[in-house]
Amino acid sequence: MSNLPLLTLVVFLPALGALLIAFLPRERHNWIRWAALGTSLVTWVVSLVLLVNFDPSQAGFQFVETAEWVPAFGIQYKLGVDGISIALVVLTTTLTAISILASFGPIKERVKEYMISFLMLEVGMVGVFLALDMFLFYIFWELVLIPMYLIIGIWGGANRIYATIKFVLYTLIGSLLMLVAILGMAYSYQVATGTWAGAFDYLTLRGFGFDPTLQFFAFAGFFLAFAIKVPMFPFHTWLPDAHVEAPTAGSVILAGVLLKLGGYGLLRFCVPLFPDAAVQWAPLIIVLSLIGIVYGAIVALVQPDLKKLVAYSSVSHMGFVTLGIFVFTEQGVQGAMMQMIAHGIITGALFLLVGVIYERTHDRTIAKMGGLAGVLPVYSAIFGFFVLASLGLPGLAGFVGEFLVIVGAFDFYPLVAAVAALAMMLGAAYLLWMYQRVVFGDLSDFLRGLGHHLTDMDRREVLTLAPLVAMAVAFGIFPGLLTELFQAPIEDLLAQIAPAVLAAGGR
Amino acid sequence: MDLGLPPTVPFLDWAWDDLLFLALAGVMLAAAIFVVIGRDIVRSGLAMMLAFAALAGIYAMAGAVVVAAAQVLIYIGAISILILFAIMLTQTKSGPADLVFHRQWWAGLLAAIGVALLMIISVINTQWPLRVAERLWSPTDEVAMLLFMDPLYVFALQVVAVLLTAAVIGGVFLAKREGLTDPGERETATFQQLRPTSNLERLPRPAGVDAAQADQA
Amino acid sequence: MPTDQLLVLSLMALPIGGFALTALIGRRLFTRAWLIAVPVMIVTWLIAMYLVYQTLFVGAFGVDGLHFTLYEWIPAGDFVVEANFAVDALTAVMLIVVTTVGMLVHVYSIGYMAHDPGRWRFFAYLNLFMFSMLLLVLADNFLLLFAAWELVGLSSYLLIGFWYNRRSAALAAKKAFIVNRVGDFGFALGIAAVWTTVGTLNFAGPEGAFELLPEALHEGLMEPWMMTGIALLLFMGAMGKSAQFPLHVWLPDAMEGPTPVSALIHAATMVNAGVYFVARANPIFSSAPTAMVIVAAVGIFTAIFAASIAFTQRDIKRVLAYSTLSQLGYMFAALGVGAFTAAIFHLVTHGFFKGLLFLGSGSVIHAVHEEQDMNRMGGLWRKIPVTHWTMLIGAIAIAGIPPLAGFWSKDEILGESFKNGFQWVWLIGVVVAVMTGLYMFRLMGKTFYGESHVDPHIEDKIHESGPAMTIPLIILAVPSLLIGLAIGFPPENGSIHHWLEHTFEHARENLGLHHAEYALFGIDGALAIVSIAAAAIGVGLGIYYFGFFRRRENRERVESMTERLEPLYVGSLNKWWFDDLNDLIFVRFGGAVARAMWWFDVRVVDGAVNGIGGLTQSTGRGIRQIQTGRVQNYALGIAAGLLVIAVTYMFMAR
Amino acid sequence: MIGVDQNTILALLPPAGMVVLAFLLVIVDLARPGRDRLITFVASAGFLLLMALTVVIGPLPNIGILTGPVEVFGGAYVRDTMTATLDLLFLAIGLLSVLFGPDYLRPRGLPAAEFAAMLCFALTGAMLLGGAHDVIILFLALELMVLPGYMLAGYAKRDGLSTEGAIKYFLLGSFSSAIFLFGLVLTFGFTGTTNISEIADVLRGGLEGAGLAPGFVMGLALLTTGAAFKIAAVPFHYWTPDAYQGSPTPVTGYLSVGPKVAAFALILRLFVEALGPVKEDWTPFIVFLAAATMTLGNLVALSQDNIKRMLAYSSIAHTGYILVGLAAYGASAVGSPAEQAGLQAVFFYSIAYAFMNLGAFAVVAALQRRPGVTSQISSFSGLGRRAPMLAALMLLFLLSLTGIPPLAGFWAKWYVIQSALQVGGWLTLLAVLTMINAAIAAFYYLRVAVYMYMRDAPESTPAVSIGRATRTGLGVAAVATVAIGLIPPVTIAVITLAEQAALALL
Amino acid sequence: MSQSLDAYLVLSALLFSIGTFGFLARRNAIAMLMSIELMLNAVNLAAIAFGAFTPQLQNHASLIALLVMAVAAAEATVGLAIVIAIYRNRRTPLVDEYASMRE
Repeated sequence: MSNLPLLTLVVFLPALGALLIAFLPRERHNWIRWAALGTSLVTWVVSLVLLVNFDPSQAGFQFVETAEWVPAFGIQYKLGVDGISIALVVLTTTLTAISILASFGPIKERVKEYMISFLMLEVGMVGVFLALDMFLFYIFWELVLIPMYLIIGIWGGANRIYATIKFVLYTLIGSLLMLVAILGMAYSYQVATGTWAGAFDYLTLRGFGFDPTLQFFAFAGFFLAFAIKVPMFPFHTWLPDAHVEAPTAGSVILAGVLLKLGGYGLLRFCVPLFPDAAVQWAPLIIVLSLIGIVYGAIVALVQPDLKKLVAYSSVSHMGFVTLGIFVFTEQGVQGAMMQMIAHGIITGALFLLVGVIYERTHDRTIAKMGGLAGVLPVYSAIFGFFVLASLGLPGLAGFVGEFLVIVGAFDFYPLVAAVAALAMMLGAAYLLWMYQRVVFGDLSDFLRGLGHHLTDMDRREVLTLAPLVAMAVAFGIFPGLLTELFQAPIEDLLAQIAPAVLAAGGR
Repeated sequence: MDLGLPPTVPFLDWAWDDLLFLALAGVMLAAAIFVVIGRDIVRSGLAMMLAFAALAGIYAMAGAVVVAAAQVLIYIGAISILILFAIMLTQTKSGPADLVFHRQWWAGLLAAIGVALLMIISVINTQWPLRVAERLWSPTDEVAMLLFMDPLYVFALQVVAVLLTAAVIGGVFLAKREGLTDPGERETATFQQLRPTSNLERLPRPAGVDAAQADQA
Repeated sequence: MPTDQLLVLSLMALPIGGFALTALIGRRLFTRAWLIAVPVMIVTWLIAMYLVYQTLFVGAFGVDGLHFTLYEWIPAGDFVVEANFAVDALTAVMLIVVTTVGMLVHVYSIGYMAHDPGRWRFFAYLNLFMFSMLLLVLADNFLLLFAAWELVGLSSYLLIGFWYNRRSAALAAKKAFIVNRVGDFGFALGIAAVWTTVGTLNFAGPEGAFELLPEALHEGLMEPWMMTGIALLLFMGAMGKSAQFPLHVWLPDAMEGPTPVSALIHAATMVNAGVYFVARANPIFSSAPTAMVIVAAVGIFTAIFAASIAFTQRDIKRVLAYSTLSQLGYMFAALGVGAFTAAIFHLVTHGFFKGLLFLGSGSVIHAVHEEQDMNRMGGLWRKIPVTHWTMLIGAIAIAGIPPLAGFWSKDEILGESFKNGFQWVWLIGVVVAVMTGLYMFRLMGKTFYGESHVDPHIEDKIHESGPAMTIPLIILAVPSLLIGLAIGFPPENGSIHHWLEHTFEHARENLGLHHAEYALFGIDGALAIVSIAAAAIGVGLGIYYFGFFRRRENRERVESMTERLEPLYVGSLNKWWFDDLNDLIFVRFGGAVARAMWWFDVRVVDGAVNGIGGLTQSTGRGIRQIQTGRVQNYALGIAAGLLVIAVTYMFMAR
Repeated sequence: MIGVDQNTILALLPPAGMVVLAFLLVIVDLARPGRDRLITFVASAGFLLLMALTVVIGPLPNIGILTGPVEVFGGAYVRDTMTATLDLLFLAIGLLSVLFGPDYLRPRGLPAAEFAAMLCFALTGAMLLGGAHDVIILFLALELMVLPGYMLAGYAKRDGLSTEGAIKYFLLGSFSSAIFLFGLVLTFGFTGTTNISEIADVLRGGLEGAGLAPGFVMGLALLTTGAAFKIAAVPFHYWTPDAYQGSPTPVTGYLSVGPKVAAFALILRLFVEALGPVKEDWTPFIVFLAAATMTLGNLVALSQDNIKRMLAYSSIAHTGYILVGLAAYGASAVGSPAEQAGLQAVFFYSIAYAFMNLGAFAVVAALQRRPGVTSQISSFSGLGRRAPMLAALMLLFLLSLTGIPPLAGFWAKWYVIQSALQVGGWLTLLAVLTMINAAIAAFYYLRVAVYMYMRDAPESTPAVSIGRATRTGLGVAAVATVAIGLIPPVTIAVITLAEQAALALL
Repeated sequence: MSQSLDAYLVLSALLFSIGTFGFLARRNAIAMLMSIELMLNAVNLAAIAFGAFTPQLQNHASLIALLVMAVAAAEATVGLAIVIAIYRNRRTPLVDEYASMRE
């Protein structure tokens, strides 16, 4: 097994699939669909092989693959995986396969382009998680943008163009400034060492210790890119628009993986590369996270549109991720990681569920819904399940992350934890209120008007959600499955930034 | 050649050269000004020839007799004539001032005065490091030797040759009248469309507020 | 794995298995949807009883009880939470109440839910609840308990909202969950605080939080205020779950659920979880005297507050709900004054008689065709005698007339408050005892006695419920009658006191309560007389006003009294406007805030984003104008540029 | 005497070959009038041959008969790596432009021969500019480059817009030439020489202690203005949108890259090589021009509805980006690595930009093969369905122009930013401004993509068909755009080329 | 005065400015072209002036002037060709009326 370039495989298999699809006749929708699903499943299997062979006890990167790329700048093709990234990779491959399956029904036009876009999206996403070279990372980072731009822009809703351009521009501004930061960092390395070799190598840079001024600004550059992606208040406004307009599978990936790119970036790059700056910036970030947590939840309360509600809930939930990372405690970071995985599963599922109802009603207005429980029992049950998971019911995945973050934050400063914990109440409020309005009560006139079109979920739809249910339960009851993966890298990370925290007067 | 003139201009105590210089300069500037402000463009053309002639005289005074000759031959003999022909081809004689001058001529005047002031101030305040007090002469033979012996000018001459050829080939193509009507549709057909219309795609207002309206754009 | 541990696990595994199975195939069992859930519950009850026997009577697990770990639930570096369980005396006592009432309610539901098409869901939820409740009492660490805490909340949510197409039920369910979440907010923070302070979340053992926290306080590692803070945060959770003022608002609304649910969850088991938890956490609370006072105050205030509302409610279940609040208030008052055993004792007795009362009321409601308004009842005692007699037992028990169950526990609470120096608690408690008798007999009178106000159409159809419902009533009547004597006699020296002696050792040490002999002919006797008198006065007043035989005089007395006490009456009738206050603060004001924030988000935050975009575009459109299309303008621009550059050059040149 | 030795022949062969090719095209046209395909074939074959010749001659990194810089004609022309690199680039530009020509010209009844010949003459000028080592040659080459350019702009002579663009271009161009020339003469008077190396030597020597004479400073100002005009830097860019919009589309493509790169060659030879010693004096202006140019270009491009005009403004913006590299050179300390990095950025950007921008214009031209197709952006509506391949290529070029990795345009920005960061200080802000501009630019580039993929074409829109030459050219441009970014050996080759070219200047 | 470099340069500057003014103010394309010719002549004058007072430049200046003349001729050719072409299209030599393309 060890001879196979597993990481390269898992990154570029989807690209291979996309290439294959490019040669399939355009009107053969089913061939294309199955080819895409097959590709994503093979990728998924490869990612599982990776997971099985992964040794969680090591902190360092495994399966590292290195090849020279542009030696003049020390740019390499370098992939590697540690406990943090492998979980996200598997999440990505899983959600991609599910999303592709979920697109079988809704996507009826330009299936070929759609599937190619989706597979290329997977390439970018997996690549971001695996890249160990700053340059390579940046390439994958931008690669994610284009397919998503097309997916929202072509297969999206009525106001899709506005949403997709906003999404791209917003993300691009962040990432371009990140590019400046990457280059500044590399150059600073070059000046200090006199060589370009290793100037883009994550592993080399990580232990390098840049000078404080550079750290401060480079951190700002990276942070902006990631904060927009997460998204943190006040950079979040692209998210509701993008979610509302994106097709269902797009929303799933957007919420499930794309937002994680931001969290991952903060954890992988912002903190370890610039520990001093991270400590310096932490108070601001914590405050913004808290605002995001509370604000997202409060705004979610009054959303009239299901997708917008879930989108704002993402703002709230992802606030826990940034909060957890920047309190610099083991529990906080563990919680942030757990929260990312859980949010990926749960919010992904919620978007799938919204998609199911949208496909039947072509509407997502909460006010027009009501009484689904009687007509769509299976749907209502699964919906309820994920609503509960999302509000952090213990025993399901969403709880562990949130609670760990609260514990970590409490360790940092109790008041912070108190504000964050407000989300427990608010989350219950907006989710249950929404659930009550959609599922309980008498069947609304609008829904009654749909008559026999209002059918319960079919087998394919259940199949898309079943793995997510299983994961939500499994990670709720056995969070150790994940925390063990994260443990070593997180300890490593915290040990690395400990001097900076100490220097800043922390514990 | 001794005309028995006094060494300097009487009363003014100028060198005769200076007087000649002033005269030529005066003529040249006057002609040049007429070129740019004359209403009748044909006369402007003629004034230009005059200015060039005066300039040729100044060249000669500055010791560049070859250039002076070339000035007469090329500028007066070729370029000016060319321009006059072009005037004839395109011109409907003189017109009122607003046809001659752009409405913003005064701004142009200011700019020109500015340029003049700047240039004059800067050149006067400059100690040209290489200058000598005495005016030098450029003997024709030396110039000729230089032109045909110095590799630089040999090369330059070749480049100029190509340049002129290119100009001629292109000029002929452009100026050549073709009797045939254009087989293809002309882009002029779309003049109206070229005027900027304002159905620009602008960022609409927040989607939640007027999504439907924004989408119509 | 030892058998005992397997048995403990099966206590939880059986109900959750029953839940899963019923959820999956229950629908196909049609009217026999109970076929899985009820047997499962009976087996669970048997196992529980075996464990209770082993714990309390055999002492097989020693004084510390049985503790074991299943697996590491959340391993996150230093932060390790195990899935560990314990069966000790306190748990065993809880098991008695929980499984017995639970089992009986299951059986009762066979009859009660027989005609509801969603019965399979009902039984599935009931099993889910039993799982959660058992997990709650068996959990041996804070977080696992918290998980169970939330899961019972979930079951409660599902069961309250069981009739989902009723808007009021859906709203009540949501309200219950959210209000509980408010409590859990504090609870979660409390847990975080515990971990931050001592680095463990386990309850027991030498490395458990209950050892380490007081130790830390002793060794000066933490300030007293921190202990108080932790205690109060944890207490917030208890307030939510046990519906203490001001988080009491959800419980009356929760009566929207089917009546067996009210009996099981909202009277006998779940709402007691707060009491259980505070008792469980007695080492923490007893180390924080300030917190104790607050607990006592909240408890006793809730007791009188709820009782005052119970006077005027017309809905039979709501009266019982407020009564439950009031009794829970008693329990918290007991906890607050340090009478932990008394609190648990009252929890047990209350569990039985309140379960009985609720099931009885269900039977009544069933009989009058889902009518809950007591003004449309009356004179039912002949038509549904079993229900009547069992409920009467319950009413006397709750009123505190000896020798029924309620007397012993309530008397102990009042007595200990007095003796522990909380005379004010005692005083209010006595008043509440009067009120209890009064409102209970108001209920009995309006429901069973006097002339009938039942709708004539259904008058003839009223009949006693079937055996599935009456047998549980009869069974429950037995402990309501006797359990006080059985486990609480002699006073302060009954079996329950022996059982729990070790559990509350810590608390006694911390509070420094000396354990004086019970003085029947001393202060204790005097206090007992006072409480008997109070109960008697209450019952007497109830009979006086609402009578066994409803006569004109009764009504006139009531009317004249309400006229005299007009403000109090109106306040009580409107539940002291608490629901309106909540509506105002959370729904109206909160909604306005949320809408304002949304506006802010769309207009200001997003507006800034779009504004920057728009500004960029309009700047571009503005600059665009300089491209006039006229060469002279361009040339002028170039010349101007040249001038600017030249002048700048002049100034900048060396 | 003039020694016509082997070196002279070798050094001058590529531009001379270009002239020969131009004449050959005219002769072929005279012999066989109207054979457009033949002309295109001859021209492309000639370009390819000359490219091969250039590679053989060198001096390129590790290749070429020449191994180092060669000065001929008494130092008037130099063939160093910069010359060779630019020759190759100009030849590639010529090849692509010639390939893109016929599809547009033939339906409009315009001959290919004169187009190709003019192109050859213009490129001769450009190539001479790349190697000019004497300001006289520099000026003559400049004129040789721009004069055919004016005529190409007015090539569709019966088209009002084309001639209008041409006359604007011509008038303003001549105006700026005069300004530039005056600057040259003042420099000439100040330094007493026309040779670029000698000017540098004089300036280096004459700067000891003494300040600069006002006359020379005025000369610098005039030169800056003239050069800024030629590269279309703001505020001397006015001619660009009109000339680009009016010109026949393949010509626009050429104009947007050929003269621009050539003008940068001029700046490199004149400002870097000759005026390098006084770089502290002119650098602030370059910084300002860079900032103003990219910002204004992008802002105005935002609201354009005509794609040629939009791309014109976009090319202005790109000028700004290239200027950042120059600014980095200027602002860095003499002999520091940033100096080289800045110049390298200029070269790399020029190369990448040439391919992607030509490609984008080629797609526009291909669409306009059917006369009547306007250059409104709306004519791209539904292209994703109508011509998926063409749309995909357009998307590729647009993404590259945006600077999305791993395409060529990304590397170009990368280089520019990197060089600016190496200098630090104010240049860091310039780098940030560049990135912000890149984000603004994404908006209008993506707008085209919106039309292509997210809007439907009107019912009656005819099918798109493109000729073989265009197809070949598009293929070349696309392959170059991708390969420069993605395929390591190519990337490295281009980097090395840029590096060596930059070193040749220092 | 004729022995003074400054005098020639000032004269050149004046001529250049007059040309500039003409270019900026005139509407007629040919008049603008003539203005450019004036400017080029000013350049030539400056070159000759430098040649007359700088030994190193003495003869070079003349040659530069000659080359500039050639360039001017080529420019005039091209310019006039374009003018004629546009005149055919627009029937006016007034440049500021050619404003179909703007903004």
